[in-house]
Amino acid sequence: MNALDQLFVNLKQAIVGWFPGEWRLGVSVVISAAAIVGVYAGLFAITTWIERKGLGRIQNRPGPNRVGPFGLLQPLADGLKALIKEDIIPQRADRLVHTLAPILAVVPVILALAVIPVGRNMVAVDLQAGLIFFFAMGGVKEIAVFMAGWGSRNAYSLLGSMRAIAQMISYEMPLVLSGLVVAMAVGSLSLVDIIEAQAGYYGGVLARWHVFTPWGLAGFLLFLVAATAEANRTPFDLPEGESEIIAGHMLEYSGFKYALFFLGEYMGLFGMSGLAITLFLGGWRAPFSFLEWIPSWMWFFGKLFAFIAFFVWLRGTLPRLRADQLMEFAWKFMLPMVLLDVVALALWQYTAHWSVPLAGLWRWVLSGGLMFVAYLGLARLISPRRRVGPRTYRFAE
Amino acid sequence: MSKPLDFDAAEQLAMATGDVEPEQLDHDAPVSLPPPGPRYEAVPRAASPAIPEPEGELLEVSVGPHHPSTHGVFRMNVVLDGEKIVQLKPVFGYLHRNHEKLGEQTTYLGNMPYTDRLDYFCSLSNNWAYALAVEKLAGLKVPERAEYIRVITAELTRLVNHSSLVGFLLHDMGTMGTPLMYAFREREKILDAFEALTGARMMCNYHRFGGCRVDLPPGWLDQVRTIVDNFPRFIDEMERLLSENEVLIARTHGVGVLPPELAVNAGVTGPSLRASGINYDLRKVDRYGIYDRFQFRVPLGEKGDVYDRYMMRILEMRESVKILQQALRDIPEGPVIDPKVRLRNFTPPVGEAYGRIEAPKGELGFYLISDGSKKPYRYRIRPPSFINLTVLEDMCRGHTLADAVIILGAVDIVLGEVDR
Amino acid sequence: MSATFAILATWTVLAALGAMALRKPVHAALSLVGALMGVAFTYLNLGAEFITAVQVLVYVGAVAILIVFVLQLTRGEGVEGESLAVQPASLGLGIALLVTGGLIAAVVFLPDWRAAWPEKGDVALKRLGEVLMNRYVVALEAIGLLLTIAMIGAVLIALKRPDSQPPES
Amino acid sequence: MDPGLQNELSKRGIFTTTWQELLRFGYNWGRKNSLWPLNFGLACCAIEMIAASMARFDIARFGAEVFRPSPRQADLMIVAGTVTKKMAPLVVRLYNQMPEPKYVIAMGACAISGGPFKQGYNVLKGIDRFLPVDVHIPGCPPRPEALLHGLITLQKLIEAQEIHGPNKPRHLQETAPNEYPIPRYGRFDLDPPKNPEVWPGRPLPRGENK
Repeated sequence: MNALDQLFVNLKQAIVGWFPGEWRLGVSVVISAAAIVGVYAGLFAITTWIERKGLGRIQNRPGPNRVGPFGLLQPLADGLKALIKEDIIPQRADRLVHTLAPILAVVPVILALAVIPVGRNMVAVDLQAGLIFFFAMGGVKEIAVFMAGWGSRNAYSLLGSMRAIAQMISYEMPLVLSGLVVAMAVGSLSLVDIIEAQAGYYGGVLARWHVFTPWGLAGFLLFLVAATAEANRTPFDLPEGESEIIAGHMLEYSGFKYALFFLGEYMGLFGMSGLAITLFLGGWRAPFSFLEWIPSWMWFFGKLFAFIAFFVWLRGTLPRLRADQLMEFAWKFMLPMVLLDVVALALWQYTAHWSVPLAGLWRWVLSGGLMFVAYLGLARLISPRRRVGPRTYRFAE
Repeated sequence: MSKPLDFDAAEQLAMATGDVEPEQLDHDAPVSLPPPGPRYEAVPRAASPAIPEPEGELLEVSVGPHHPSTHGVFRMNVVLDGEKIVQLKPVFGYLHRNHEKLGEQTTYLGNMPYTDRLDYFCSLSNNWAYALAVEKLAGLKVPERAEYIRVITAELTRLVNHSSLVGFLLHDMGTMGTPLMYAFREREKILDAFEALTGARMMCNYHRFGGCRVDLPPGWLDQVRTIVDNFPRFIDEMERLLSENEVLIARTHGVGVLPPELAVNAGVTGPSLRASGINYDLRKVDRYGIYDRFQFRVPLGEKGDVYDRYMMRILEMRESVKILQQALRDIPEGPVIDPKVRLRNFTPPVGEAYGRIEAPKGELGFYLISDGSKKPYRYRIRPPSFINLTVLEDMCRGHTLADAVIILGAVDIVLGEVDR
Repeated sequence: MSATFAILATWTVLAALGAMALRKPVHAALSLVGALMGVAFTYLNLGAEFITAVQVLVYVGAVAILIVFVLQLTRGEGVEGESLAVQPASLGLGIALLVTGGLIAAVVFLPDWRAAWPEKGDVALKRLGEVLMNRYVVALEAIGLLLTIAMIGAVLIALKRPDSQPPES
Repeated sequence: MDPGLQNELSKRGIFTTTWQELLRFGYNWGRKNSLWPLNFGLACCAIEMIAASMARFDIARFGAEVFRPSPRQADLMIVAGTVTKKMAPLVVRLYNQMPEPKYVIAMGACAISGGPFKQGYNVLKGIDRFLPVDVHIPGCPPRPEALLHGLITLQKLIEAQEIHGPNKPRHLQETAPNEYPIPRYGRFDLDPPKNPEVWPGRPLPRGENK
């Protein structure tokens, strides 16, 4: 069992071992980098297939099925085509900025993915400030979006990039704060430490994940919403809102540059999902003690696929919000909720050593109740339905 | 109006075409006023209000003619202040196919296929409106069975149009086509019935002056009964998915409000008008065909925003199902076309006629002037899409570009009818 | 001084020069982003991961975006095509020399500047937090208060006054 | 390899291939299985085009459901509907904006020849006066199945294309243009009324050749 769990770790060590001593560090870095790029790029291909097939399922149709079994080679065909396609740089566009943007859209995302542990002892770089590093790389992506929008010299591109940046900045706030709630609870910014803090089982069965605490549950849901917005997925996919501003900042990109943007987008999605798994869902840990025999990396990627399926489901069912509603939601609902989540965490920690009877229950009531009441109040404030009331329709005979 | 008047053809033509000298008209003759009803003050429409001082820089964006949500080739020149619309100028004519001019070069029967391509979602309604105009012109009677078939086909067309519209509206809101796919699933079922009846999916060309082209194929009524009986389940499904959806409510409530005064003054008809709360449905007003035999209600909105327009479609589909059920129950046997009508060399007497029906998009009218030849002297269409579109700027001003897209979607235009 | 540092330093200096010399404001802003990134990676090279991440998050993710936004909102008039350098060249040069000289003097005349060279990986995050939250807590809070006041002020300035609204047509 | 020898070997069950052949296969396979259409409808046929992408016909099976709204990311232009003279310059411009390799399907009678509206003063008598059309789909409107058939026909065309030699497709020939002149609105007609490079102007039966 342990051999399977540590398969890739041992494999890497074996390969590194073949090289002379002074080369080993370099080889190790190269292998890790190649693994991250390779695995996530492969995952990107599978995800586009899952997305197209999943949307097909939701919409009563088969989806791609002509190339390879179940259409599995469809991403390969798309990739080949993207490579073949002519690369157009509009005459009035800023050549350098236009060309750099897609590269800058991918590189920081890959760097961010490097700090996420994908299994036991399987993390490319264990940074002390891994969490902050992840968010910092997300900030670089905004520059790429701006460069794409501005460099293309197109009104729609500019509108799209402005929308995208405004949205990303607004949702970065709750995203970072809900991440920091976990950091506060654990007392470390290192993602490896955060997973370590979620070790052990309640009653020997249910894992001690953060999501099974009141502040963790609230934080997880808030993080999920903010991550959806940060990754530009429905219902927050305004930056590329097809029916309004066509393709947003990617409007003028063709061929492989467009594919790079796509890659960046999906890798950002993996990063967000991976971080959510790490922070709240125990990373590579099993949910129940009796399932520990399944290798840790399988748990991580299994959870990742569950997230991908969830995002596909959202995409197939929800309409998109309007820009001002998006902002309103971020500032009037998400931000206060996240700040209250800090208070809920404080309450939870403060009552950790209570010795009253049913202490566990009381902690839940106190900490969870705070979040629930806040949710009810803020939702009433923000909900469009409650604001306008139900409608009745008259009928003329 | 449809009867030939008692002065000679040349004079009548001159009057109708406006070639008559003004002093020849008798101004002192008593004018028959329309019956008293709810009156609306004429609200002067500011043609192009001055652009208010912007906070930032104005951005001029041309939405269309190739744009995913202009429903064809239509252009809106939008002046944006940030994301807010300060001015919106529609530009038409990208699908101007000379419909009316061609209509004057073609025989009365030859025009029938052209009407299919007018509003290409509802070819059978267009057929009926045109047939009605010609029947008025020539004074033809329609057999009982044909009237029932016309009602059935027209109401099925309404179901096709309204369900597709809801799908397209949600598509404009960014649902990746899921409601549209569900709507098209129902559309395909109805199109199968149309194909069995007329031989074509979209361009049916089925109605004739004085009846319908052919009788129903065997088993057709049962096929339609199955479709109609299952249709409420589809509407329920749509409503469960959409009507209470938080995002849909957020996007549509209070967006693109059309005040009833403006709606009446601009000549808006159809569900858009009824969403503003005005009870005007030609099926009730004109009672053309045999609509007075059916029990159905006309839903009316209260706010006149996009959500009301969406709900109008849903509720009207439910009423259409009721009409269909009654029609399918009562349809008699008999001939489907007046055997005396000579379609080939159809020559109506001199005169003029205006035939109108409640098409899914509003009042669709055909105005014909006959000079006694085989071709209409003047052939004019009152297209509901086009006239409903005239209030677009008033509805959009002050909203964002994203709202303009769904306001346009809820107006329900088909460019074939707008540009003709 | 290692090869990595040499590359990073050259990169940073070149990008900083670009930020001053490039004609288009957006190019200059993007060049500034490059310089800030260079500084961030220098921190990383020194083993200060946290400072790296914060540098990127604050300067690239927030400050640079702010600059870019301002450029976009005030785009056009008179800025495009003009050099951003201080106009009397001698004045600019003087300021630059003064600042550079001051920095060099500070480094050289520091009593034990060699000892101040940080050891790699020695910046413990916990320690940083403890120092900020104990010894410098008043200063930290004061800065926080100042920034809040600045933000409220900015909001007040940006707030549209009701009387300045255009009349409804 | 000598084609005779290749043929002889294949009869005995030995299939040979060359790098060039493999390259050609990969190049054509990628192109043909990922035809992303431009999200672009002109008139009635557009509805049937939409119907072809809906559940019953599902153009997604061929990997062609990714309707891109931006011409920069599209491979295939389905000219679905009547092209009027007001719209024709814009259609040509959209074609020019698409990156190579690009294909055109003329869907429906109007796009092929003007269809029932041919006599109209504002109707272009076929988009192939301005653009090199790969597949024509007759019908008014063609059924969705016909569109799928047209798509498969185009896939077969792509599959059979050479990437070397004189029979190269248009986008690989250095001399062939990848942009066509955009007509202007003239006094009576489009100026020029046709693009002689794609519409050589064969004499028509009734002598109409405009």
